This record gives sequence, C-alpha cells and structure tokens, in this order.
Amino acid sequence: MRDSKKEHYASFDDVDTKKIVTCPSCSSSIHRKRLEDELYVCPECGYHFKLTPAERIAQIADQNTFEEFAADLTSRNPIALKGYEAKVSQNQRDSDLKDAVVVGTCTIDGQETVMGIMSFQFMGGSMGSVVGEKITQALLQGADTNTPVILFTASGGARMQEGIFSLMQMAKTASAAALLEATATPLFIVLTHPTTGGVTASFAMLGDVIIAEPRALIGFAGPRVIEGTIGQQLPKDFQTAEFQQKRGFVDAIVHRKELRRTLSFLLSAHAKRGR
Amino acid sequence: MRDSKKEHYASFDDVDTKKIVTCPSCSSSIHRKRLEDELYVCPECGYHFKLTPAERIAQIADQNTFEEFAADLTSRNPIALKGYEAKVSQNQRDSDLKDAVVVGTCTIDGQETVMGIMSFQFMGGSMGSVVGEKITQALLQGADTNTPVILFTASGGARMQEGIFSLMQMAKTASAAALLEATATPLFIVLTHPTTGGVTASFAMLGDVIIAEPRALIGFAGPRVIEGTIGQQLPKDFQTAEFQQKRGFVDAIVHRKELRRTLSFLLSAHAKRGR
Amino acid sequence: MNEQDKNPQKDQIDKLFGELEQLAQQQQMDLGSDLSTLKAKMVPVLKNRETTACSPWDKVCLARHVQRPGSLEYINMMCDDFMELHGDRCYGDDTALIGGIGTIDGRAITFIGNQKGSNLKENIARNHGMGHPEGYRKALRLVQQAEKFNRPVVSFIDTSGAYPGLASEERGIGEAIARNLKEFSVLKVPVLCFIIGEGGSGGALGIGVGDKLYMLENAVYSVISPEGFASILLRDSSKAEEAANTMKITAEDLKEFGIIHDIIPEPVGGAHKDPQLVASHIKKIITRDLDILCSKPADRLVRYRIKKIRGIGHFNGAQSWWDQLLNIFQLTRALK
Amino acid sequence: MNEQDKNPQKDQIDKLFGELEQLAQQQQMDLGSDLSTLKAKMVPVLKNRETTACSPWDKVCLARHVQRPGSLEYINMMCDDFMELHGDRCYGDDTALIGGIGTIDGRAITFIGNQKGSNLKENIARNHGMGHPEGYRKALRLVQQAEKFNRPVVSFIDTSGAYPGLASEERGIGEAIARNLKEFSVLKVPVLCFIIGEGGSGGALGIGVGDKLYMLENAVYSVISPEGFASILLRDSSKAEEAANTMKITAEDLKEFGIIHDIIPEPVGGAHKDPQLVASHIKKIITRDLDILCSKPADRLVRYRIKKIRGIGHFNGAQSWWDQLLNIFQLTRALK
Ligand SMILES: [Zn+2]
Ligand SMILES: [Zn+2]
Repeated sequence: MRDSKKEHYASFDDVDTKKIVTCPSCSSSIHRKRLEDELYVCPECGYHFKLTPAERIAQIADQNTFEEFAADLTSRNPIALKGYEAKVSQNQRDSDLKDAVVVGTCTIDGQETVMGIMSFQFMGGSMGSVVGEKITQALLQGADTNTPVILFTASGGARMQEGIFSLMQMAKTASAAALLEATATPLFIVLTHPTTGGVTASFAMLGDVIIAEPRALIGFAGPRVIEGTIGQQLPKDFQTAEFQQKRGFVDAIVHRKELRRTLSFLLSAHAKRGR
Repeated sequence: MRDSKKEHYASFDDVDTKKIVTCPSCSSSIHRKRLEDELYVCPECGYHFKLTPAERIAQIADQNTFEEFAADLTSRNPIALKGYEAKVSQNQRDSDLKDAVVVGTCTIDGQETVMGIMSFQFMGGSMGSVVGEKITQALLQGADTNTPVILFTASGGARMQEGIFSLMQMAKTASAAALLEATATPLFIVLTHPTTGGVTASFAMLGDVIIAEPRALIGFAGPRVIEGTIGQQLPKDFQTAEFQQKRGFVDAIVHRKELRRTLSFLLSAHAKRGR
Repeated sequence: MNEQDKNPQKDQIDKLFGELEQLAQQQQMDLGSDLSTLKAKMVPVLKNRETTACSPWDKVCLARHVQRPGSLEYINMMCDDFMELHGDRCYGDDTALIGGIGTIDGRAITFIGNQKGSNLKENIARNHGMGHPEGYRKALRLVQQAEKFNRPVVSFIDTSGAYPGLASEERGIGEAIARNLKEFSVLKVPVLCFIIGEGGSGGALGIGVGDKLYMLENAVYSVISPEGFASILLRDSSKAEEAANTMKITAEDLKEFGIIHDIIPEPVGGAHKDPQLVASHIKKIITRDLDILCSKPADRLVRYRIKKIRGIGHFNGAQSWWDQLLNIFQLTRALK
Repeated sequence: MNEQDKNPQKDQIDKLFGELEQLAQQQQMDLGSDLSTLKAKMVPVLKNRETTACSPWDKVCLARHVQRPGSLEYINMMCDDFMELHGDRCYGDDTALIGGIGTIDGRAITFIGNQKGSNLKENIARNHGMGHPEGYRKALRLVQQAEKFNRPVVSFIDTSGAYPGLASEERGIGEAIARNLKEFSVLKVPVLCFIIGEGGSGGALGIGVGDKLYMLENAVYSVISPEGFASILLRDSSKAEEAANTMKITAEDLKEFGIIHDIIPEPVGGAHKDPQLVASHIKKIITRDLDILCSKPADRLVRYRIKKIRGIGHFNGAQSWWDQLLNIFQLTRALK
C-alpha cells in the first residue's frame, strides 16, 4: 500500500551489475567479491544488502536441494488497469523473476523445510494474486506434509494495481497460516529490509518465531504516510528491527552470518519427537 | 497484600448501626431508610456504599432463592501466627460472617446461577484458605453443573496472616476458573469498591464479562505502595473503575440500579440454546 | 455532485409533492395518505435510475457522508437489547471500534464494528473511526468470547483505514490486523460482515473476514483510498475522482468479482435518508443467514469459509488445490 | 550475618587449606589434588551444619545476594544451545522476565525466568527483576508456543515481586498474573518450576504454577516481603528479620507444608560459591522429571496438576471434592 516504486529505485541494492558497489548506508565502496564473501553485509557498517531469492537460497539451503514449485504462476490484470501488464513484463525482464516471490522445498543441515523468499526487486515486493497464491501454497504444503515453513519477507505492501484482489491476499495468506497452525506445524518468519504494509499486516506477523535482520525497516504505514497525513514527529529508530523488538514484535535480531545456524537450530528444536 | 485494616476502619461504610449515615464521599447526611431505597447509593453524589453479602443478595437474587453452601468453613492458623485466631473470632462477631465470602446458588429472573459475594467488612475482604476454597467451590460447582457463576469482589488482597497458603489461593481460584472455562460455562465478575492485590491478580480479572460499580477502586498494588516505594506521581483517577475501563480491563461500568437487569440480560444472552 | 446529497430528481419530486400537499391543505382536502402512497410508488423507480446514474466517486462521497448511519445506530435499531463491552484486556479501550452483545428476536449475537462520530466533536473522540491495535484486539477478544459460547458474530465495516500514526505502529497495528485475519478465518461460529460505508484497506479487512460479506448499495471497499491511489499511481492526489472510477470499488464491481455475496439497497439519496429502512434490510438478512448457518456443524462452516478465501485471486497457471485443503482439514483436530 | 556471605566455619577452612597449599607449594610437593579432595569431603558436613544453623533471615539475605546466579546463568550453564526469544506481541519486551528455547542433551525445552542483573547497572536495566505486564504476557506466549509444539517448560523464579508502579497498573499487572495462573494450570505440557532466589508474591507465582516446584536450599517464597509483613502486621518496617523468622518462608517450611516437592542443596555460603554445581543439580532434576512427565498423556498431567493446586489450603470443615473434579474432567473436551 506504499509507494514502493520510489523506494525501489532510491535504494535498491543493485549488486549484480557493478564490480564496485557503494553501500547505501555508509557510502563505502566495496568490491563485489568481498561483499559476496561477507554474505552481502557491508564490512564497514554492517548494512544488510537486499538479496535476490537465488542469493538467499545459496546462503540458507543445503546445496542443490532447493526445488521450486508453482514457478509458472504469472499475473493477470484483474481490474483491467491500464499499463499493468506492461509493468509486470518490464519487471520480469529486469529481475529475471516471474513475480515477487519464489517458493520451494529444500533442506537445511539435512532438515526438510518449505521455503519462500520474497524479492523487493520485483515491483517492490508487492503482494498481488500471484504472491498471495504462492505464499498460500507454501503454507498449505507445510500443513499437508507437516513440514516447517520459513518465509523471508521483503515488501512495500499490497499490489494496489490488482485492486481489491491484492487486499484479499492478506486474508488468504493469513488463513493459510491458520491452517498451518491447526496442524501444529511451525512457521518461521525472517523479516528483511523492508517489510511493510499488507505483508506486515498478514503472514509476516504470524510466525511462531519471528526473526529480523539488523536495521531492517518493518512497519505497517510508512514513515512518509504517517508524517504526511498526521504530521507526527517520529523517533529516530522508528520501524527498525530494533524498534520492533523493543515493542514486542520480533523474537530475535539475527545477523546474516548467524542466520543459517539459527534456522537450523529452530528446525531441530521443533523436530517431531516423542515428547 | 495491602494494609486492608487501615482502609477498613477509615472508610468502611457502617450503614447498619446508625439512623443517619454520612456519605464517605461527599459527607452528605442521609437517612438510613432513604439510602436503602436507593440501594445504598448516595442520592447526592452517586457514591456506591459497600454492601454486606445479605444486602447484595437482596438486591440481585430472586426473593428467597439464595441457598448458601460451604457455609461451615472456618479459618485455621496454618503458619501458627500469634493473634490470628483471636482476630478471626473478633471479625466473625463484628460482621456476623464466618469469613470474607458467602457462596451459594440462586435464580435471577428465574435463571439459575452460582453466586459468590465477598465482604470487605471481614478482615478487609482478604483471601485466605477459606475464601479461596469457597470461591473454588463456587467455580467448580458452576463447571460441574454447567451453571453460570457471578462473583462480587471486594478485597484488600491476600490474607498474609496465612502466609504462603494465602498466595496459593490465587493459583487455586484461577485454576478453578480455567476448569469453568474448559466447560464453556460463563463467569461474570462484578468488581466493587475496593478490589485489590491477590484477588485482582486472580479470579477477579478472569471474567468473560467484567463489570465494575462506578468509581470503585480496582488495582493490584495500592496507591500508597506505589507512591511510597517508587515515589511516582499518580493520576487523579488512578485505579478507579473508570481508569480500568479506559485501560481495557473492565467491560462495563454499571450503576447499582441497573446491575440486576444487566446480570439478568447476560444470563439470558449466555443461556444454552441450539445455536 | 459536490454537495453530497444534492439530487435533482429527488429534489424535484420533493418539491412537487410539497406543493401538492400545501394545495390540498389550503383546500382542506384530506389527500395526505394518497399523496404519500403515490410518492412511495415513485421511489423504486427513482432508486433504480439513481443506482445506475451514481458514479463510483459519488458513492465514495455518499459512503463518507457525515450523516451516514454507523455501526451503533444500526445495532440499536435492530436489537431488542444491546450491551456494549469495552477493552482489549491488555492496553486500552478503542472507541473507534465498538463491540458488545445484542439480541435480535431473542437470539444473542456478538456485534463488532468500526465507529465514526456523527459530528465533528464525536468524530474526534472516535478518531474518525480509524482503529488502533487495541481496537482490533478488542474485536478479537469479543469474537473469541462469542466462539466460546457458540454465539454468532455480526461485523459492521465503516472505516477509511486503521490509524496511520506512531502509537498505532508502536503497539503493532500490523500484528493486530494479521492476527484477526488468521483467527477470524477459523472461528467456529458464523460471522456475517456488512460494509455499511467506507471499507478502507487493512483497517476494514481486520474485522471483515467471515462467512458472508454484504455491501450497502453506496458502500465502497478498496485496498487504498482513491486519494492514495491517485497520488501514487496517477501521481496527482487531486485525481481522486478519476482513481475512484478506475479502481473497481463499488458494490456492483465486488459482486461481479464474487467477493461479496449481495448488495443491500439504500433509499434514494443514501442510507441516511432512511436509516430505519436500511436497518430492517440488514436485520432480515441477519435472521435469514443465521437461521441457516447456525445449524451447520462448526467444521463445515470453517471449511466453507476457508475454501472461499483460498479461492480468491486472478493469475495464470492455477493448480487444483481443493484436495490438499480437504487433506489438511482431515489432519486437523483443532478445527473440529 | 550482616555481611551476606560471612561464614566463620567456611572462612576458617578456606584459610587452613590456603595455608596448607602454600606450604606444599613452597616445598614443591604436588599435593594440590589431595588437598582439594580432602576439602571437598568436608563440604557435606559443613553444608548440613550450616543448613540447620542458617536462620530464615540469613536465607533472605542469601536469596537476595547480588552475586547469586540468575535464570540466564543457569540456562547457559545447562543448555547445549539456547536462543532467547523476545516480546509479548502486543506492547513490548520486558528484560526483567526472559524466555527462549534451549536444548538439554538434545531435548528442546522452553525456558522462562525472572531476571535480575549481576551489578547495579544491569540491575537497573533489568528493573531489579521486577516484571511488568508485558513480561508475564511474554512468558504466557512462550509457554503456549511450547504447548503447541509439545515442548516441556522450565521456569526459574527469582523476583521480589511484580513491579509496583503506574505503568504496571496501567497495563494490567493484575490481569497479566491472573491469566498466567489460569493458563499455566491447564497447560498440556510438563512445567517444572525452580525457585532459585527470591520468590516474591504474585510476581513469582505468575510464572510459578506447574507440575513440580523445587526450591534451592537458601531460596525463600512468600506472599509478601518480610519488610512488608513487618510494616503492616508488626507495625514497624525495621522488624523485617523478626517477620522473616515468623512467616515460614524457607524451603524447609514449604516442604513441610507440601507446597514444594524438594529442596536442592547449595554449596557452603550459597549458590554463588559454585553456580556450576547448582546448575548440575538442577539439570539432573530436569532430565529425571521430564523423562517421566513427558511420557504421560496430557490429560493425566493436567488432572494431576489441578488436583495438587486444588488441594492447597488449611481450614475447618473440608468437604470431599475429588469426585466433582473428576466429573468436570470427564465433561471437559478442551483439556483432552
Ligand atoms: Zn556500509
Ligand atoms: Zn455522597
């Protein structure tokens, strides 16, 4: 529901095209290779760069275990909005993705999991019918096979170009989370920079354990909306991961270098066993 | 857990002994008969006088339907505290009660209910083993027979003269409330002036619907404790029924004249019927 | 239609009948009832005409009309008796989102609803119907109480959205809405939702997941306000009217999409012209639906509700998924 | 015993062995291990002596000792791995009450505990271990999460009480504690409680309802602090020592009352003298108890827990109630 487009071009960390990358947080110049070794965390200031789903999978999943499903789903234009198809096509070409989320199965330290990774690169990670459907399929696959689900969020909110259908994806994904819960299968959420709007107000806040990457922006209404509409002065750390932890909505802030280990621990701690 | 004794003698509304009663809130002089007609609400300022269990029953229950149970329970001296037996005896003589709560069954507009009424007159309504047991019996009787339970609270807190046993009554009554809940039988709480300490931190806050009488003092730690220990300035309406409603802990503030009608409505709205 | 209830046809008819009545009185003819019968006969005609004539933006204006009846008004008109219940048992009581227990023909129902004020002062007190997290948590508490006692739920939606402010974010408006979406979707009692005015975004959806969803004729339901849509996608916040006409937010659009079950007609000029009439329409639907839904076993109710929600979305490459859903329900003891 | 760990016997023995060791070193004799073996043999003797010698007030002082190990220390000493989890998902994260998931010999356990600081600065950050409502609500969230995943719970109690302040009252500390008492009593997984220091009133009980309750040898558990008891019942707050000796708050008293299951011995001078040793005692009990309790069906677990709680109280005129309780359990689908 926020102007994801502006934010996209202002801060998207386009690490794939240049040899030398400038950190959007501290402006340090970093060699691409160095950054890759550091898991795309700025060695100077600790800024966590945005990742593509492929990079995230490479960092988290056991090698060559990720099997994508629902890969062929693509957007329609449910409210017949002028220009929407073209915009989707453009984003598909730019990002090499079909839409703003990739879902599949993999193992982490040999432990089965269903994994979904949103991409802010694709229309600001906005949730339309395709994202809603794929997240829902991931959650229901978890419920059906009793396999823990891990979702990495990154989103500017609902994809308003799909009108009321984008709003309904909030209910759809949340109700899928309810079914996962009813089967007592764990849902682990990793909030990455930025996660806002309709994604925050649906499955992103429904994890049994909610992890955030350091300094990630997490909120419902964006700072500009709040300052604009209401004219309120906002605290400096407003809507950071640290703010959200202090406010009780994030279980743990985990550095990217610890993330795989942490998820592996959570999977093992939630493994089925005789009590 | 609070110094109920001081409060007792400072403000207990001893309406039974004098022809002319002075309102503790506005100092108006009121004829006893007038006050009775007004259900012991000051006609000048609306102050709700403390009631004896007998008065409360007369106001709420259908005439002659109240049947007391567990009437014979009386205190022992579990930590062998010097002077406790004498104090209990004195309170029994003064109040014409066996301990700080009366429990029984009755009907309200013909609807069966289990009812418990605490008395602040008896050792400041403090909860020891007898109060805990009687409240527990009321809740379990409700659970066993699927009869709604209505509890009128008035208490300075745990009866510290019974040491750890008084603390344990909090767990005991709360666990009985859990069983009532497990049988999907409603619990209605009426918070009356004052309700504090261990009673607030147990069954008093566990009603499906929580009603308070206007301006009743309701809280956990007393204002004096907070100002004394922590040195904090407290707002004017601190721990009033109105404060608690604003804070989200009271469903409705109901004037004593509307109380019987309200409880009757709640009983009928919760009556078992084919959905 | 800048003045919100300006309506040339209606005005003209009013004027004509006014003059006729005056004439009749002057001549001491007792034609009052004849005249009103005649006038009433013209209303359906007018209504149909107006419905088709009313643009989406007109409906936005009507949905926001300051005199438009709100949740409490409808509740009080429909119920034999109603007791408002307050608080989320955690932080506070939100007056922008009300709830309680009411009876209709003796049947107890838990009501929840967004609540605006009917004048500026009330509107400020009720934060213009924009709920904070504690409002959504109160709603959740009340519907779970309803579930405990096997009591159906009726929800009235009427908000431009959840409150976008610091306090709202601090106390987790995102979490509060998310939790409601999840819990409402598996609630074991019937939930009927009525969009009576503005259905704005997550703040509306947060109490809008149920078995049946109805919209009043002039209500709107959208993922973002026309103003927001205009400012972001049309890059000009003054193009709200254009946005409204593009966004597909009217009851007719949503019925066509299969998102709502039915449209409830309003009197000429909008619901505020005859609140009692609208209340009686809503009441009839409530009674009819609950007679049916309350007799269904809880697991079937939930299965049907979930199936409906799960099916919403437009994309290429759908898969069959109904078997999987059935599987999960068979596995799931918690929903029985 | 004004200086909290002054202990003439222990001091003398320490001194003697210190001199012996120095002598041995001077003469380059390798007697280190012999000496420590000998010293260790004297510990149980000393312990028994001291236990009987230690007054209730001495124990209050030991229980409050600033160096006394706290919840996180024990958790970190016992667990293969531990992940702290934060927040109540509603208002905030209370650092005075911690929780998370840890593994002991590969078994996953949800831990919760009051948490004081180990120095003044930490103590201020942790509000001296006095929890706010959000702390108790975090604990509830974590134990309900444990229940969902069939994970046992271990609770460490170490607080002088819930925080008596404005913010605490505003956010409903009474409600938060009450809800925990209720929910913990019917939790369908084993709950083991350890009072490791101060067990102060509702703030302790709020995470203290479980299947088994243990106390460290020098821990205390009371309905009100000795200072509070003195000021109210003895009308002189300086009579805390007299109060402590009257109130029956030691592990021995509570074991005699049947309120706790067992006493866990501490090293001479208190738990802080050898935290690792105490941790190993606790760990052994956890492993032993969970091996037994985790194999029991949930309904039997809850029935036994409720029966225990229901039976606590001293009064004249008891009635038999066990049949009624059984009845209720048979009626109650929710607990199965
Ligand atoms: Zn940097
Ligand atoms: Zn008065």
